[in-house]
Amino acid sequence: MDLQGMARRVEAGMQLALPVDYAGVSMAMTQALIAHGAGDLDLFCVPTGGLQVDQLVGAGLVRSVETSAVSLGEAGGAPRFNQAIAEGCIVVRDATCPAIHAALMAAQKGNPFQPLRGIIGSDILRFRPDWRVIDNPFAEDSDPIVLIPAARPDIAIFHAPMADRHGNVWIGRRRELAAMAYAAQQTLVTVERIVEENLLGNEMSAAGTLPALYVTEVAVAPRGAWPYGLWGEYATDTAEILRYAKAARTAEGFAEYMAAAPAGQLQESGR
Amino acid sequence: MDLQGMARRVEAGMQLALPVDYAGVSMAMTQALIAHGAGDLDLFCVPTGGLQVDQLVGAGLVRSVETSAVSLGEAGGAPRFNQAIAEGCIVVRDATCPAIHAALMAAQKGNPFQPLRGIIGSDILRFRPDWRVIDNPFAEDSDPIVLIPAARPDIAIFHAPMADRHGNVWIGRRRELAAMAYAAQQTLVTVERIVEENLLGNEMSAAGTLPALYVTEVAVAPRGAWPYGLWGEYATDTAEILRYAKAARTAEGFAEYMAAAPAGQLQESGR
Amino acid sequence: MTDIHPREILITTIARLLDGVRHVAVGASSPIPAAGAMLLRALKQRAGAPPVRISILGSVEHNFFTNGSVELFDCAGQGRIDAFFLGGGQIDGHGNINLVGIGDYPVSAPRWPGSFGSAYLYFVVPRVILFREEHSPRVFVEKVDFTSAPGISEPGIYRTGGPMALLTGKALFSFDKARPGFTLESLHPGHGLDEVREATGFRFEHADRPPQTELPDRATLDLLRGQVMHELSETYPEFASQMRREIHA
Amino acid sequence: MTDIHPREILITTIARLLDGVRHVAVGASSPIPAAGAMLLRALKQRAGAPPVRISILGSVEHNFFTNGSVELFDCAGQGRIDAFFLGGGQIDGHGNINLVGIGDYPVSAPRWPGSFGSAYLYFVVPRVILFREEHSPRVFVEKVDFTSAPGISEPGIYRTGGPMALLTGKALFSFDKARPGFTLESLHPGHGLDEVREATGFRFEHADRPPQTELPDRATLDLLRGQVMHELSETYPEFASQMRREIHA
Repeated sequence: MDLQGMARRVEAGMQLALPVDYAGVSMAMTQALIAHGAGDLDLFCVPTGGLQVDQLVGAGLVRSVETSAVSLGEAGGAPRFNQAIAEGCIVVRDATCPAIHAALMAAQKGNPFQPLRGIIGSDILRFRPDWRVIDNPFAEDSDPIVLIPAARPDIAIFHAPMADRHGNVWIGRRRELAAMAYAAQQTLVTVERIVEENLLGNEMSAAGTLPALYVTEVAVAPRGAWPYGLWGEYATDTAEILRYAKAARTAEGFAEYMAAAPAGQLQESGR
Repeated sequence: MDLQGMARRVEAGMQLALPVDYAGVSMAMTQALIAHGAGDLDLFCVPTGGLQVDQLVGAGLVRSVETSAVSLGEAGGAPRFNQAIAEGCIVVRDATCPAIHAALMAAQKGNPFQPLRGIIGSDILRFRPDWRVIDNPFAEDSDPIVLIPAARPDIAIFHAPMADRHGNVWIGRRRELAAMAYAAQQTLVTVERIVEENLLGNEMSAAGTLPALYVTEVAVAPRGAWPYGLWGEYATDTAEILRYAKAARTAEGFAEYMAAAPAGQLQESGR
Repeated sequence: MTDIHPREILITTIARLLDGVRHVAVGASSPIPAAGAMLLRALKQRAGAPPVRISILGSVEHNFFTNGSVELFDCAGQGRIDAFFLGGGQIDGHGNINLVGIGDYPVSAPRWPGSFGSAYLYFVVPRVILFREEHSPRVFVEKVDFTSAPGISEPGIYRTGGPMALLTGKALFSFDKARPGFTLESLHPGHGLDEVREATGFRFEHADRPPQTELPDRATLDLLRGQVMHELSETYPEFASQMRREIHA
Repeated sequence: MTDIHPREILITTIARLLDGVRHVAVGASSPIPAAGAMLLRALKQRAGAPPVRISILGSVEHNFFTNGSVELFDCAGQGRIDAFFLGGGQIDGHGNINLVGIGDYPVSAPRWPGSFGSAYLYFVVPRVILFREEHSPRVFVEKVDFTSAPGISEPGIYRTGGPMALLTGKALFSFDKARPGFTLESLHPGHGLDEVREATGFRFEHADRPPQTELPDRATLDLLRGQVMHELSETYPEFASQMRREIHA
C-alpha cells in the first residue's frame, strides 16, 4: 500500500486519532492527507498534538481539535493552531491527558463511559457539556465523579518501527498506539520497514506487537516521523521544527514551507 | 530473597490476587504459603483459579474465593474447592472474567468503579450485592449498566520467566500480571532466573517488562510454575495434575499428596 | 456415505453456522468448534473469499492477542468477534445457561467450574452457538438452577449478541428470541424426533417430520480429513488422532 | 558564598521540598525540578537512606514506564507518585493555575499549549510544587482567566493532592488550603519584600522581615556541581552546559 492510497480512506468530516509527538507521529501521512484534501476533520490528540496538528490546521482541513495541549515543544507554541483559535475558525475541545485516555479506554471496553477523578472545579469541565458528573454510587456520602464518554475515532494514524507481512505492527512500550487502534474503526500505520519474521512468532517481540486484527493498512515510509524522532530509531530534528515554527508564523510563510516540504521529506526518506 | 521470606509478608486475613493457570502461577509459593500458615485468606482469581487455589483451600487457609471459575482443566473439577463449597465452609464470590478485569482496572486508574456491559439478568449479579446497576447517564432512554467496584488486593503473587537486578520483571504479553501488580499493595514474584542486563535497557525487552516500581520482592524458583507450564519455557505436566486430582478426591489423599509434594517439587527444581 | 463420523457432521454443521464471520473465538478445550472454524476457513480459502480469523484461547500458536486475558473481552466489546461457543451443565428452553452447579446456590453439589466470561460474551457476540454433545434431560432442563447468563434480555438492556443455535450430539436447533424458544431444525442421522423429545427437558417447536442434518459432500469431507485435521492436530493432538483412528476403524 | 548561582538556590530548595518522597515525576522540559529531584536522590544515596525514584516524562533513559503515556496518570491515581511540578501562564492567590490562555475562552490570545494532565495530577499527587521562575504581575494574578486546575476543592470532592509550595525566581511560598492562600516563607538572596509584593498580583501572608531562602552548604554544592550536573547533562545537555558556563564565568 502507498501513502496516497491510505490517505484516500480519510473522508471529509471524519474524526482522526493522532499520537503525541514522542510516541510515533506519521508525519509522512501529513503530506499525503494534505494532498488528498479531505476537510472538516475532527482531530483527537492522544493526548496532545504538535507539528502534525499545526500543519493540518494550517492547510485548512480541520474543523475541531480535541486535545490536552498543542505545542511544538522546545520550538514554542503551534503557530497555525494558535492563529486559528485567535480567529475563532476552529473549535477546540480542551481536555486533560487522562480524560483523553479514559475516552479511548471506554471505547476499548465497549463501554459508554469511563470514570475519572479530578477535574471538578476546572474550567475544562465547564466547557465540556459532553462530560457528566454523577455521585459515586459506592460512597456513603456525596462523592461527585466525572464520567468521560467513549471516543470512537473513525481512523487512527501513527508511525512505528516495523510491521511483518501479516500486518502485525511492533509498537514496543508505546501502548497508547494500541489504545488508539482498539478504539478506532480503522487504523492506518506507516513503518520504517517490513520484517520477514512473524512478530507474534516469539514471546519477546509479541509483547510489543499490535496484532493485525486491529490494523487496516500498513505502508512503508522510511524516516516517516521526521522531523519528529522515533524511539529506538532516530532523534528529533529540532532545527527543522524550529525552521517550521519560524516560517509558520504567517500564513504565507506556512504556505511556502509546505510547498517546499515534500521535496525535503523525500530527500530525507531517501537516506 | 527466599520463598519463605516472601511468604512471611502474607498475613492472616489478607486478600491475595492469583493468576489464571496459563499466565504464570507461582506454584513454588503455594508450598511456602502453606508452610507459613497465615489463614483466613481471601483469594482473588485473575480471572480463574486452579491447582493453587485448590491446594490453599485444601490446606484450610482460605476464607473466601472471588473468581470466574475454578477447575483443574483437563483433570476436571477442583476437588478440595468443590468439597469446601458443598460443605459450605468457604465463601465463593462468583464473578465473570471481564468483571474481575474491570475491578482491577478500576484500582489501576484510582477509580472507585468501572462500568461493564452484560451481566444484567444473570444470577451472578443477584448474588453480588457489592456490585451496582445505574442508568447510563449518556443514554436518552433508560439504559441500565453494571458498575464493578475497584479491587485492591493486599498482595499479588505470580511467576515469570525472568527479572533483572533492578527488580524489573519480564511478563511478555501476559499483561494481566501487570494489571494485578498495578492494583495490589504489594507484588511478590518468583522467576526462573535473574538476568544481568537491564530489562528496561532496550525497547524490545522493555515492551514486555513490569517496572520494579510495582514489584515488592523477587525470588528465584526454577520451574516455579510446575506442574503448570510457563509460556515460552516449559509445558504443563498434565500427568502430575491428574495425579493430584485423583489423590485430592479425599482429605486424606490430599494430605498425603501435599506431605510428599515438597520433595517432588525440589526434585523438579533440581533439573 | 455411511462412513461419515458423527463428529464430522457436527464439525460441518458448525462451519455452516459460522458462514460469513470474519473472526471467531474458540475456548481452550473445544476441539469440535475449533475444527468447525478451521473447516470454514479452509472452505473460504479454497473459494478465494476473504479470510476467516480464528482465535483459540489459551493456545500459543493461535493466540493473536497481546494484551493479556482481558483482550478477548475488550475485542468482543468492540464488536470485533462475530462468533463464540458456549456450553453449560444445564441449558434451558429460554437459552439460559448454567455453568455454576446444581442445587441451592451457593451450596452447589455438584459444583461446576464457574461462569467464566459467559455473562459478558453472551451479550456482545452476535452469533453465540450453544454446543453440548451430551443430549440428555439432565443437561437440557425446563429451568436452570443458576443463570450464569440469560438467553434473552428485557427491552432496553444493551445486548448486541445472544444465542443463534443449539447444536447437540442428536440435533440442531435454532433460537427465536421473540418467542423465546428453540426450534428443531434437523436431526442428525440415526436420531429420531421421539428420542430427541425424550432427551430434552424443555419444549421446542418442530416440524412433523424434521429433516436430517445436512451431510458434508465429498470435497468438504476430503478437506476436513486432510488439511483441517492436520491443522487441528497442532492444537488438539489427542482429539485429532482419536478422530483419525475412529474414521479408519 | 557569593558564588552561588541563583538556579542552584532553586535546585537546593526543590530538593528540600521533596525531602521524604519515594517517587517524584518531572515533566519533559523541566531541568530545574529534575535537578532538584536528582540532588535529593544523591543526598539520600550519600546518607544511605532509602532510594528516591525519579521519572522524567518523555525521557528514554529515565522512563520507568512501559504502558504508554497513560501510565503516569494511572500511577498517580494508585498513590505511587508523591510529588510533581506544575507551572502555568497564570497562577492566582487561591492556587488556581491557567495553562490555556488569556482572554475570553475559547478565543484566547495568546493561546498557550493547554492543560496537559494538570486537571488530574493536581488532585491526586500529594505534593505538587508550583514552579515558575518568572515572578511578575502578569504571571501571579488576582484571578486566572481560565482555571486549568483549581488550587482547592469543596469539601466532599475526592482530593488526595494539591499545592504544597510555590517557588519563583524571587521567593518561596507555602500554601494554606484552609485559608486559602500563600504565605511567603523566604526571599532569595538579592530580593526584597517590597519588590516581591509589587511583582505579585495576589495578596499573601508574610512576616514583617521574611528570612532569606536557605543556601546550600559546601558539601551539597559540591554534590550538585559534580554528580548531579553530570547526571543532568545526560537528559538536559544544553541546560547543564549553560549552568556550568555561568557558574565558572
